[in-house]
Amino acid sequence: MQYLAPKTCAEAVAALAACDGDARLLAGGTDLLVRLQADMIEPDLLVDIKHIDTCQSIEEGPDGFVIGAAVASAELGEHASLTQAWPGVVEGMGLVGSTQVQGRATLTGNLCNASPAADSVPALVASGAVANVIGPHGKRQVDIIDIPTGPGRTSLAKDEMIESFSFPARGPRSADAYLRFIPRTEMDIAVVGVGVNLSLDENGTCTDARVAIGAVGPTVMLVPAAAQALIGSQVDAAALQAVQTACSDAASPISDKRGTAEFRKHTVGVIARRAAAIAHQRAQAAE
Amino acid sequence: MAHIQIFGSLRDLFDGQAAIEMDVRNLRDLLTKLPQAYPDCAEEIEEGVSVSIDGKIINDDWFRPIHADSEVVVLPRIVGG
Amino acid sequence: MSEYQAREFKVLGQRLKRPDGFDKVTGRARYGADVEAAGMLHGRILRSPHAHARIVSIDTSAAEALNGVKAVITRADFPQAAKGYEDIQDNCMAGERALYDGHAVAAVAATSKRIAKQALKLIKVEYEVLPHVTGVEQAIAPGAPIVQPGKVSKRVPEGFSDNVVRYTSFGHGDVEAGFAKADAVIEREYRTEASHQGYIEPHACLATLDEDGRGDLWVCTQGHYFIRDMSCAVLGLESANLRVTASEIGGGFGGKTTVFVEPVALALAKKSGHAVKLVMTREEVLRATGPTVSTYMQVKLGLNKDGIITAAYARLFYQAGAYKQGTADFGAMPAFAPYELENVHTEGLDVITNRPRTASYRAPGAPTACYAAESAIDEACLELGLDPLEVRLKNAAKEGTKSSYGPTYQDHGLIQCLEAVKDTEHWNAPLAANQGRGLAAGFWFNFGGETSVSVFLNTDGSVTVTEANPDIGGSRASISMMVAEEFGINYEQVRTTVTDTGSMGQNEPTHGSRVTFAVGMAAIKASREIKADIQQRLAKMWDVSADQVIWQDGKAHCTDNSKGIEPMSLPEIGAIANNTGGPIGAHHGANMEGAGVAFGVHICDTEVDPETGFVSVKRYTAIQDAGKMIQPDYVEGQLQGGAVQGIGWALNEEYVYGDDGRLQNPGFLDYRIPVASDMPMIDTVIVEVPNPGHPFGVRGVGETPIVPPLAAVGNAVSRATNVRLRHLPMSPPRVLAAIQSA
Amino acid sequence: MSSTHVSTKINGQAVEYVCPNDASLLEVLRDQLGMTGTKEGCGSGDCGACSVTVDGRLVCSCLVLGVEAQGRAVETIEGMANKNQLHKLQEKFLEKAALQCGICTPGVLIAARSLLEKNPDPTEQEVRYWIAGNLCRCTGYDKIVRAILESAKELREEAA
Repeated sequence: MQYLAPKTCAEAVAALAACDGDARLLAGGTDLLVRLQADMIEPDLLVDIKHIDTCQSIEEGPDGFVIGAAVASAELGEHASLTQAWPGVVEGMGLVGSTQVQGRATLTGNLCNASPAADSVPALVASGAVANVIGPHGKRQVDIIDIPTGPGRTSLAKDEMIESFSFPARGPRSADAYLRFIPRTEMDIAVVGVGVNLSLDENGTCTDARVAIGAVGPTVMLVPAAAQALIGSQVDAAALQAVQTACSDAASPISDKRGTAEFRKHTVGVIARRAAAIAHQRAQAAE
Repeated sequence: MAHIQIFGSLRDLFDGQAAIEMDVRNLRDLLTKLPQAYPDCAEEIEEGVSVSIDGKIINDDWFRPIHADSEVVVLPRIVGG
Repeated sequence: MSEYQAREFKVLGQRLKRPDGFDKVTGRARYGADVEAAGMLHGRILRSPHAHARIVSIDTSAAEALNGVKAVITRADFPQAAKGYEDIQDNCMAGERALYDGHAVAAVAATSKRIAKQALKLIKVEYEVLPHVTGVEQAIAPGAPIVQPGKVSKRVPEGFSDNVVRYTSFGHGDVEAGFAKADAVIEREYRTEASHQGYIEPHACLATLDEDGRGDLWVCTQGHYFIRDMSCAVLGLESANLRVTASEIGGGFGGKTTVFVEPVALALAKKSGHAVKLVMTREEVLRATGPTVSTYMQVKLGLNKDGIITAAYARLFYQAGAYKQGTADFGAMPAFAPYELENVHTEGLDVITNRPRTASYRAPGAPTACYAAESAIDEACLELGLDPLEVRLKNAAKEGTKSSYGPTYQDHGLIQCLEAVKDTEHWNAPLAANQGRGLAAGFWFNFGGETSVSVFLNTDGSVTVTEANPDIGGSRASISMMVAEEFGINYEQVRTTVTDTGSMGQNEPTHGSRVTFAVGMAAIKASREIKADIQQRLAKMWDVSADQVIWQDGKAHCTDNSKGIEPMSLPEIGAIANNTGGPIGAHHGANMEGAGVAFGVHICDTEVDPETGFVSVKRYTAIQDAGKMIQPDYVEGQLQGGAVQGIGWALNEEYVYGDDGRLQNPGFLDYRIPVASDMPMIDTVIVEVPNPGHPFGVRGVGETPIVPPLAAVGNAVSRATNVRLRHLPMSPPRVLAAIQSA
Repeated sequence: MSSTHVSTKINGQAVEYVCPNDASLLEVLRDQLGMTGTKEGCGSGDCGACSVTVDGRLVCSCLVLGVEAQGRAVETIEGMANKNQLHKLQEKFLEKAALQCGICTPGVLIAARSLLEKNPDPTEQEVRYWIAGNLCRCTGYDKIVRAILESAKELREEAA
């Protein structure tokens, strides 16, 4: 297995394109190394993107935040204004694995590992962020929801990579939240996960909302009915109840070692309602 | 004569008796004489047993005395974790 | 005859530092995987992907041809096992059939881990897949696939498949008459899933074995004599020719009392002519070492209005894995052991399935049986409106009680433990919404067994204790403390080390809560022999009789004051040892009988999220009779660790098998042991009722703490939800389903 | 090229090694450098026994490649004590009996030191969540958490 640590995305993409065999990108490596050691994959090339400057930074500008593909979760949590603007995105990523895993794991890896249960993805999808993708033919922006296409599969071409994520500018009275259900308090894969992102007007009426649910289908999905239940409401008990119902209705989970389908369908609604309430509370505080 | 207690279905191995009287001086004596008198229990004895003598679990100590008034209970071999 | 003599202790009861601690906090301590040898090879094992299959053929030629591969072995490389060790051998390396997912079928030794891994892929095994069964209830049903034909013992009742291989029963009185007298009869079924000991250190060893059958084995184990004897029996070796050294051990809890990889490493070493290191992966540990039983249990309990248990009955089906075991006995015996019962009857049935051979796990067999019994008692209390503590106190076994498994109890501390519950702040604290408080009692036998210890007085007066029981919970410290106590010297003057099988006589493993009790007692007795020897020597030197030399405050004194002899300290005595007869030391080897039983009572508060079934443990108190405490921190540590293992078993730990008979969760991600954020502090209350069978009153403490938690948590969850949970683990989907169906 | 020459710093010392590209840092530490204080419990980042810091960041060394240490600074349990002068946490773990078998101890200590460097005054809950990735099967965590809290307190007092 060849190991490369290029300094630019162009070099990285060129190396991917030039490889005839199985080429993989290494960001945090917390999924990749597990697979490598379990012999689930035997790559011919590993391209470490941690030496590429644009993949390493968190930029805050008038158009919003840009987060590099190799930024570790712990760095997100240590970034005060990012945490203030996107608490749900940060907490979603912050729930991936242990403190140790947090030191390495990235949004990119969590997204491209393409697990339906990935903790960062519902909040990313709810945020409306886009992925800045670089390939041999240049750059393109892809909606987060369009990156994973099924368990373990993405829409990225073999010679494409994510350089960074661009988040929309944050208006007033806007906030997000991520909640998941796991049987322990830590160290588990989400049995269900929900990201909620919403904005309020001066009167406290919800003007915009996105609700995304994870681990209840082959990919993370948006629940428009849940968003509709919030928009125009005061995010009162009735609206929250409607979010619960909409999310449970939208879920199409399977039964596996982590939970039964019935359990997931019920619990995703409960967790959605609670996540929406947290996002609402935060938005009220975010004047 | 020592009073040897036999438990539940172990009794099947001792002609259905709940207790037997046997002239034994110590554990070795007991483990030798039991299968002689009751051949059905030989398999159990060979698989290994613990014997409670006066409330103490004895695994192997052959020369542990058994008195006429001793309480003797034959048990499965005690192990631990 | 009581060994125990009440006295004032100077060293015992102090919170002293463990001698192995420095190495453990600096990373210097050497565990199973931490050593290597010159020219060492790396071993690796190929395992069956099938739950049950006939091994039609194994072609190892391509693996053998791979550069760097030095040996490939299959069962054909093993001799006929010694009588009684056939199952152990078959579990280490499958013969005609692979009996469970993960069963070893071949192994390689190669010059690197990578080559060994690659070589496994080149071994071609042709399997004929056979019908399998992994569930205990499926396995007992007539018509179930039979895992091991011809294993059924004589006394197994009719009506079951031949997977039910062993039957035992215990009890006295007439349970039917007892039920007839009851005001309430509770008849319930309980189920538990298999858990694993979950030690953090995977099994590891380093083996050499020459053509002439002489070898060395470095291994993480609870008992290197067992490992030696089993390896020899499986490989046709003589015990004296195999020296086994126990490494530091990274947890065992019963799971490291038998062989898994050791005979394989030895066989690879012999065939390759090189040292072979074999380290299990975590996946291998979960798939192929011994988890505990899963169970299906029926309980019937009669109580009168006063809370007296008029009759107790339990029938326990224990899933033993792919080989015959006796664990059901150790469920049937302790199930009702905490109570004085006029009428009691328990039955234990061992069931074999296509799962890994079960191994001991801390009080093996007792936690599940006590879960069933203590849950049924709680259900009866709720039905009759009785206080669960009062009911336990009313029925509690005392000194002189005829136990549910036969023997009459000597002195023990159950009543004191129950009384201590009343005095805890915990028992009297208010509960919040969605919270419930559970109480449960538990019991374990404890034992002693074969033990060898040597104690030496060094020329500088320090004392060396050499023993051969791997130290898991701080036994080196405890043994040093007992020897220091016996000599009347400081703890720092005594050093206890664990030696290899070539340097010390036979020892039972570190199991059965025996080490502090048995090794401690042997060390005390050896110390007493040394003191007697010193008395003789000083009597000669001082020209007095031996009984005029007495031992006091760490010095030998002459009672004949007219002689004006100054007392002599150990350094002074050590310095003249060679002048007075030579080196001073004593060996004590004995079968250490006289272990005292240990009772514990736990209190657990849980809060249940009614919308998700999530259970959090809010507060926990473990109370236990420890006999006399040697090092209180270590006693508390045993109670806390055991309690948290039990909580894990009760809430989320579970072997999950697919329809294909394969283990679905062989990793710490989905085999969910408690993490730090899951737990509250674990409060402890130690009751001290000295064990009459030990000079210092010591009782084993290690195993009992895992017995009460399953029921304590279960009772707490059921009281928090007003729904009775009768299937462990009480994972959120099970709890939520129970709440929703109520 | 399937192996790489790596120049790194381990516990303050310059170290060079050539490692297979697919070797984890854990494997390099243990098998190539003989630094066996860092333990392997799972190889998948689920137990924390192999915790080290890389450029001050707490990680599982089983989830880091040996080649990734190039130009970085790695800290392991072997570097925690200053010769025979134990770190406060090490002392406190001994004093409070916060270890039994000891296999998780190096990882827990490295994680705890990393916590106290970032947060000298953690709450019990912060300690428990920080070390949630360090499995311990012996202690039930009680004495570990107490030892960390008490170390933090004494370190604060000493710094004051």
